[in-house]
Amino acid sequence: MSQSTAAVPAATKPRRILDRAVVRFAGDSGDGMQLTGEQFTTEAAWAGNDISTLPNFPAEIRAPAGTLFGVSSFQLQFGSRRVYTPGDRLDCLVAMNPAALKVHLSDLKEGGLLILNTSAFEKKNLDRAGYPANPLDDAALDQRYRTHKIDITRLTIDALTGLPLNAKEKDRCKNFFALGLVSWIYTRPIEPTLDWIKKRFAKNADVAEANTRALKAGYHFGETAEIFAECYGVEPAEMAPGVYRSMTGNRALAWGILAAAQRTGLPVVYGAYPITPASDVLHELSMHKRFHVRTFQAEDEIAAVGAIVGAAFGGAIGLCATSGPGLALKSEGIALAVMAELPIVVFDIQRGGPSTGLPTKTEQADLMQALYGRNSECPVVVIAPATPGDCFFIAYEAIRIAVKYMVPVIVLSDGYLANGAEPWLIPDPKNLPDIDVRFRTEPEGFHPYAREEATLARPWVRPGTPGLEHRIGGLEKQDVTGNVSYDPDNHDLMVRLRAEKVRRVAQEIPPTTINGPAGGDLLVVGWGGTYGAITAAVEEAQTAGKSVASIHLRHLCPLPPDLGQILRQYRRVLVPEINSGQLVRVLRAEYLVDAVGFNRVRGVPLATQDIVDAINQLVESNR
Amino acid sequence: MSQSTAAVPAATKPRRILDRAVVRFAGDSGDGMQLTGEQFTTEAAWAGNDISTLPNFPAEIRAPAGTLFGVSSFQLQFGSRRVYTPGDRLDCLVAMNPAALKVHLSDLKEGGLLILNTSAFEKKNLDRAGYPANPLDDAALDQRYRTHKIDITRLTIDALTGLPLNAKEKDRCKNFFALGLVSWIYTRPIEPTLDWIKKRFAKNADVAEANTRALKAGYHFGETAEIFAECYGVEPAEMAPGVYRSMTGNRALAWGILAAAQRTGLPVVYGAYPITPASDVLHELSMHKRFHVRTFQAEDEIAAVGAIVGAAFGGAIGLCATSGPGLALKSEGIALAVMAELPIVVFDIQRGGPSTGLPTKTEQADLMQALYGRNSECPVVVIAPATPGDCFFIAYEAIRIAVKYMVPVIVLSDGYLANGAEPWLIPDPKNLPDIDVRFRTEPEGFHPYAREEATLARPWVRPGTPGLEHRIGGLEKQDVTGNVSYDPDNHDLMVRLRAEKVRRVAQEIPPTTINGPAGGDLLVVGWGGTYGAITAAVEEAQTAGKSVASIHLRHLCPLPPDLGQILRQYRRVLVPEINSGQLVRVLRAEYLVDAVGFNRVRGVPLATQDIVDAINQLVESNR
Amino acid sequence: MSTGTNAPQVRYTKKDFESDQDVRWCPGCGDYAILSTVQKMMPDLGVPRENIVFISGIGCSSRFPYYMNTYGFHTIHGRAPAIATGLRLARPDLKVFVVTGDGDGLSIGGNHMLHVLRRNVNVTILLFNNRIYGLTKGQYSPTSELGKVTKSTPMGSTDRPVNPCAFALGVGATFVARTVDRNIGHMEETLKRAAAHRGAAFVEILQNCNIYNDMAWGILYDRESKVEHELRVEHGKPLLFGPADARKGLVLDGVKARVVLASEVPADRLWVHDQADVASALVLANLATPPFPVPVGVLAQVEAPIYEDLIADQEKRAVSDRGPGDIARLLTSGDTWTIR
Amino acid sequence: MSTGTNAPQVRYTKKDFESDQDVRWCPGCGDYAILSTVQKMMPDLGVPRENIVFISGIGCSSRFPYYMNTYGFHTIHGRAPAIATGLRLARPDLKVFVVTGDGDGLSIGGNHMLHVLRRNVNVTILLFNNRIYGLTKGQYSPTSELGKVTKSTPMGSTDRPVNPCAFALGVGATFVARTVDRNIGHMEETLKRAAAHRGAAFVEILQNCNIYNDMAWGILYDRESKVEHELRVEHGKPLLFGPADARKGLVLDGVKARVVLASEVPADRLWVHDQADVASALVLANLATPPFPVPVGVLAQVEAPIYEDLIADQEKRAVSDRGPGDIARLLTSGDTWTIR
Ligand SMILES: Cc1ncc(C[n+]2csc(CCOP(=O)(O)OP(=O)(O)O)c2C)c(N)n1
Ligand SMILES: Cc1ncc(C[n+]2csc(CCOP(=O)(O)OP(=O)(O)O)c2C)c(N)n1
Ligand code: SF4
Ligand code: SF4
Ligand SMILES: [Mg+2]
Ligand SMILES: [Mg+2]
Repeated sequence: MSQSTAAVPAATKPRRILDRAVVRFAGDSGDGMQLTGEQFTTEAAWAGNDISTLPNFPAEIRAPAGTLFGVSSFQLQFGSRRVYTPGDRLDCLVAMNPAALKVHLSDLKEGGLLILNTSAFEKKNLDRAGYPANPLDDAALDQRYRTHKIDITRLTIDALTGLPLNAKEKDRCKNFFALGLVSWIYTRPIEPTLDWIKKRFAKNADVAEANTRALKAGYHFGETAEIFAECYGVEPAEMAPGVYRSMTGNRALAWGILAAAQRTGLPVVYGAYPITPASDVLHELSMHKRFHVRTFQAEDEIAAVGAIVGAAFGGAIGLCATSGPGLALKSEGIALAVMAELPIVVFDIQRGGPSTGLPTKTEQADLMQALYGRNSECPVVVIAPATPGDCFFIAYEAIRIAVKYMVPVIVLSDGYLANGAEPWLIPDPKNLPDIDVRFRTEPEGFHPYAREEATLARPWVRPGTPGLEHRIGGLEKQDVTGNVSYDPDNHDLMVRLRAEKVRRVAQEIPPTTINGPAGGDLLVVGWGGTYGAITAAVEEAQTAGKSVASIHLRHLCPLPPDLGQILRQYRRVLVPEINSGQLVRVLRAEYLVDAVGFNRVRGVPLATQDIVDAINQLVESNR
Repeated sequence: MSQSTAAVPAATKPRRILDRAVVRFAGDSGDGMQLTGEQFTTEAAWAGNDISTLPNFPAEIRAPAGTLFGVSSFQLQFGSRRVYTPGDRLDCLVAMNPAALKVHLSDLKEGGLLILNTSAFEKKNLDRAGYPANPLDDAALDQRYRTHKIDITRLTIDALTGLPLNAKEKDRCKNFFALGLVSWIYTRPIEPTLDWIKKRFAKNADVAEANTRALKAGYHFGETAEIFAECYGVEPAEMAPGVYRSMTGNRALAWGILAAAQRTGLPVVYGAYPITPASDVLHELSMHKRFHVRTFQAEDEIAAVGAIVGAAFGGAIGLCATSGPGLALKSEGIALAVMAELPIVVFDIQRGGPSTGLPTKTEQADLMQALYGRNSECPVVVIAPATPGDCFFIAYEAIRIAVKYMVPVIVLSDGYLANGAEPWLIPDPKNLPDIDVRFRTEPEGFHPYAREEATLARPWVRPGTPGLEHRIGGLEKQDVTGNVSYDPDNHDLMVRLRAEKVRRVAQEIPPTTINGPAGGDLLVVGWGGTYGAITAAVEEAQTAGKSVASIHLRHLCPLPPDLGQILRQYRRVLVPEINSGQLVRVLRAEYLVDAVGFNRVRGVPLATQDIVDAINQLVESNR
Repeated sequence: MSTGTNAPQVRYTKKDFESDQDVRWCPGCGDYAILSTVQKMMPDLGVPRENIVFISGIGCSSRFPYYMNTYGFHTIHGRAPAIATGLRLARPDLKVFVVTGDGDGLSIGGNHMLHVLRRNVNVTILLFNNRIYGLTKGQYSPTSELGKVTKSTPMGSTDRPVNPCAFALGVGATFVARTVDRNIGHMEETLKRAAAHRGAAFVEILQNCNIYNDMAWGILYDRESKVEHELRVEHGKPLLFGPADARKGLVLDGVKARVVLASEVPADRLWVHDQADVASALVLANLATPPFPVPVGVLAQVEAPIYEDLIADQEKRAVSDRGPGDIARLLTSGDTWTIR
Repeated sequence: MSTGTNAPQVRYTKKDFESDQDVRWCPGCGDYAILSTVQKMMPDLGVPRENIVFISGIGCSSRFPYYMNTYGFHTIHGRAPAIATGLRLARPDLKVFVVTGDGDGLSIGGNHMLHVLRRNVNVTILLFNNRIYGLTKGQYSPTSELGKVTKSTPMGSTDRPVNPCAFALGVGATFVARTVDRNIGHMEETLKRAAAHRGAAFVEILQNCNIYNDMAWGILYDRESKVEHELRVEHGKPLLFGPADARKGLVLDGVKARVVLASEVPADRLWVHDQADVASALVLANLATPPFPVPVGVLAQVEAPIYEDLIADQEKRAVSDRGPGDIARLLTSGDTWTIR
């Protein structure tokens, strides 16, 4: 289904136009909050808004109903201007039970819209959430927020009278009621959801009917119930024309791989060992065997990376995705690819750590591990996507660099990018850059470690090529011949060559885009998934008249050639990261600039407002 | 056997007194060069010299005789002043066959003493060594060096006439002839070797007699043969009074562990997976079960580190040693100990890399891996010994810090320290600092993650303690209770606490000793096994009137509290390392000083002269 | 029980082994029954609670230690056997359990499992086999059947599964048993015997993951089907199964097993289970279902030296032969010289 | 041979498979004989040299690929089976050998070995078992006997050894054989059969490390002793060994084997080797020496689907059902909207 942005439905109550809104749906794991959020995202997308989303689910599979740790939520920001983040504080919170209220209330703005499903606020749920008294009776709630206590469960069941479903099945439709209601409040079109229901439940007409009725009932409840005095509109954003789709980071990664597979015509061997939040890349790829992607669910991460090194030796594209603990286990395998100078790509979807840490939460703390987490001098290329949709391009880019330079590439995505979604302008695959795969077949003058001048790449040889039989391995190699060598000067040379090869990848980096003035009080430098929050914060500071600019690094090793020059044009440099200060150390060491970090390691994206505050503080302190 | 330094034997030929001498014995793997070198070391030690040694053996177990890659060598420097390194260039080279000559000749000083075993220079050996013509016939050899062509093999066999040994057995004694000869040349006492032979071959009188005769024959050959006009003396060095022994780094590590075991009275679980050059620590420890050291040869490095984490959980001292590739595999286990805040010590005996690299060669390139080679923010303490004997104290110190702070400690030794030896003033174990082990037994007010104020250490509890039953793990912990927690602010707090705990270890670091003026043109900063080369080079530069000082860092994380202050007292900072510049990056990032590296990654110790050159260059360039 | 230092002072009840943590498995998960059974059997171990340690890896199953009011350590994926080995070396006085899953114990942790079993470390290993990766939301595991459709195998798995009991026997385990989450009595009995074994005891517990692999062991759940497919093996007893009115048995032709109607062969022709015979346990473990039933119970139990006992013996011998270690003496042993 | 794309153009000789690298094993090492035998059998594979790849881990044994004039990859310790699996997935047209040691393949690499065998990846695995870590200079290995004194076990090893063939059979290997470095003819025959097997073929080669574990297999070297202790197993033939004048045989009592004088039992009472019967191979592999002889030859060979074949089938089916992948179509599939 493809179609143009829908007209927003006509509303009969007064409609106030907003720039943007931040909405969070929260409830029990079993309440379908992820689905609700995704559908509301689709509706907003159809309405032409720019969007950013933040799903948030518990580490437990199905935690017991009503518990705090079982709360699942989905947040999105949609707007008529560029939306960079899912938003810091909520304009609207839908809490389907007491636990959801307890966990999320503190994020709601004062005066924000609070929608509560009253029938869930009964003894057992209150106990489980640890409420000694029923918060519905708490006057403070009504004073601080625009609180709407609605018996969503009963209203849903009423709307479904006559349908041949049992009570439990009917109860399960209540998220659609909530969705309908919020759709009305923000005047987003429910057509795409109606459509989706039709398709999804094509084989179960009763359920389709029930969800449809619940959705409409919620919508009409908003329209007719006395309690809502007004509704809101958010105008379409000015977005580049073209065909859009909603894209999550993990799917974008997978599709980027498929694009490269098709462009090169090479088979892809994808070695995987399931790990949150990387597993979805495996799930996605395993559905696309038509692209000659061979997914190998290995016995562990070591085997997964081993297999792709073997595949690369065989002349295929070898890739794997993992998260922090898995990357630790892959160190030795990656190091083998460094020594054997074989092209592999390892995606690290960073999560909270150390150790098992917070498996379902986001973090940016594997940069140092990616740069240095191997024995001895073992350089690899490190790049990172900026947004969910950028994961498509970065995956493609990683493969392009790996095979061009015969070098391992580590891509640092994160839990936020992986699961977050944004409206994504679908690219024309024809416009993607070429991927330069040339297998050597000429025996004359062949040396396994002779190098191409521009890239220092050694030749890639497919076994099966007559006359090019050769042996490589993890022991130090003699320059040119690739034979085992313990010669001191050769070792020193090879250490330098491996480093220089990675440095040459700087040729591939386009000039850095500066968001703001080319010099001034402060430069904010970011990488990875904080792109949105930083950009939003810097734009806000700029609007407030501050002399601030930002740059975003997609290439972390090697760094952009123009970076040192740019850093020196600003009085101060601020590096916000979801870690204890990793890129900032790299920049200080490399350029001797007195960059300072802004670091919050909370398992969640940085708040735009916090960065704004840090910017202001630094700009002020410098006066 | 313990005795005072022996008097040097009387010599009848003229004896020239030298400050120091650098001698290398080189031959086939089967020629017993390691033994010869070790015995000569003992002789020099008895003569009261200060000494530094450098064994160098091939990666192959028993490479075919006569090949270049089968050459084994042992170098030592001995002197009447402080000897910091095994020496750069050789005063004397003993080459037992053509391959040894080919590999090592370039290190001999012009005018140096070259001793060749002529009977080994026959067709087969010349071919294997790749000599188209016999170098014995090469006039250049005689011109550039004081070359002595001696048929050591024949002279040995002649000396053994009448002994009931076959030709092969007799041939095997030729290294003792060479040793006797060199002992004469440098007038080192052969008594300790005679003693050693007696003990070693106590059960084989014929072999004892043969080796004794060979040794004496060599000695007398020097005395009587016309070819040597003079011999040399090296006076005893001024060394602190006390009882000395020769100590290698790996043995010192093992004994440091034993000292800590005895002091604490705790059992030691030593998890090992053999790997060059760490395996000798396992071999040594496995002989000392009387100290309640339980060596566990695990199935791999992951199991080895896992076992010691389990042991630490059980209230024992958990330790393991490995080399670079093994450290990579241990990342995840170390991270678990970081999260569980359990005291473990991991020794990394660094070797040439990346990947399998140069297993028998030395390197200092795992510093970054030790600091950052784990997922997420995962701080550990990192320390490094300066000399072979220092390994004893550093091992003890590592255990002391680990149990005091409940923190993993990584110790970075290297192949040079591990196998190198120095005369070591035997410490009185009673003077070693106390190790503060306090197991919590009081249930009242017990919380697994409550902390001690000064150290931030959490309580160590031995399972088996009634009333303290508790559960820990690798998921993020709630402050104080240690329960699983996904709370954002708690995570941020815990990340900071883990980092702060490591920072507090700075309390343990004594003021940094500055070797030279407290300020000036240049400060040279070193760590690990380059201590000797740097100190020698700086003393040389100082003697030449340069305004240069050096400091040596035994603590790499945290860094000494006074370091930043010291660095700022010099115009330039030079950091020589056997890597591509790791500590130098840390210093630049931390202190924003424009430190520069001097880096040679050749698998061998840095040459003192090269560092001197680098110092001079930097001092000049700065004028 | 070798590992109980003293008989406990108090008689425990099941409640004494329940921790204060909320249990976080999915409602309906087979893990609940296992937890409850383990808590229930604990008092019978005769080991003071503080001397008991549960070590686990990562997975739904590996959350187990949090719920036991003993010492516990929820470690990293697949490494629990190694960690438990180290703990036993440090503390041979403790009773150590390892809890793992088919992924934790046989995929990433297969090697540690192999070695803990062959070394015969004195730990009781409970492997919850739900034939799926539960915690990571439903990928196939090394015990999943060929062709299984899961999140990671939309066209069906292409891996031949490993048989946990055959694996354990093949690497030299000294105690190998199988039981079922829904058979509380049998489970309790089996676990008690495992806990009492001296050496590494391996118990495969067939467990239901009702979310991602519901009824994987359905043939052993449904009453009728269970009678048809469950083969209770008991030492010294013939191998019989099936309904009372059509009782079936196993006979051996050489090394080949065959199903017969019990009534149709002489009683002494029936295969009598001998738990001390590893070879026959291997034949038993390797029987394919169908046509063969699923053997549950103790497949093999043999005696062998315990790894950490041998190490302790050496330590004792070293001390008794040469006295306790003395660092001062060691430092001055061998070649030394004196500078005055 | 499935993996030979075409019959080779030229007839190869042994020389064609010798690389230009100096062989760096110790003089007298058993690895020399294995190398020479493998080089000798290569021409008979009927596979073009450029289509052959040797993958190894780390160890003396793992130096093997350097000496073969084929494609080769000397990888990292223990991981060769995983690397070979990836290579086969990328390139099912290649003939892939894995060379490993008792440490490389059963200590650090035990898990990958387990999984490559159970998956039945089409690789020929040669495990050189010298019961010692050679390259690291003489520590005991997982196949070293209990009580063995080595550098790391001055008072004797405390680990019960693993039996490589029993392990392989226990995890479901489809081809398991054993041969001896000093029995060139038998080795060549066995390796040829292994190389011809469709699926994972596991060959344990008993190998002498004359430096660190000399004569570990001495009972199979010395002429007289060999007659006494070597049991050649051959499909369809009775299991006989011992000198011609006192020929002994194995008989089975149920699952228990027993040694008898061949002359004293009727011929049909002797245990006849059936390589298709994994259970009986397990019994055979588990026989303890002494009193039993050491079985050499192909213990088991069964047919099973090959992992990468199944994957290739799915790929073909996916393409034939829904056409080749088209990224442009995929990108615009599902929900999209247009901004003008
Ligand atoms: C190093 C590492 N890799 C991967 C994971 C992700 N992971 C967690 S549990 C698990 C599999 C669990 O399966 P199983 O052992 O069968 O346990 P179950 O959840 O089914 O009880 C995986 C792959 C991890 N935590 N750590
Ligand atoms: C990760 C890692 N750990 C340890 C080593 C050291 N190592 C090299 S070979 C080897 C054991 C080899 O034993 P085996 O496989 O039996 O080979 P052999 O030398 O006996 O042929 C070990 C422990 C290594 N190279 N890499
Ligand atoms: S996912 Fe499966 S195994 Fe995990 S808790 Fe839920 S039901 Fe149990
Ligand atoms: S150490 Fe042993 S296995 Fe290694 S090459 Fe020498 S003899 Fe062979
Ligand atoms: Mg499972
Ligand atoms: Mg071996």
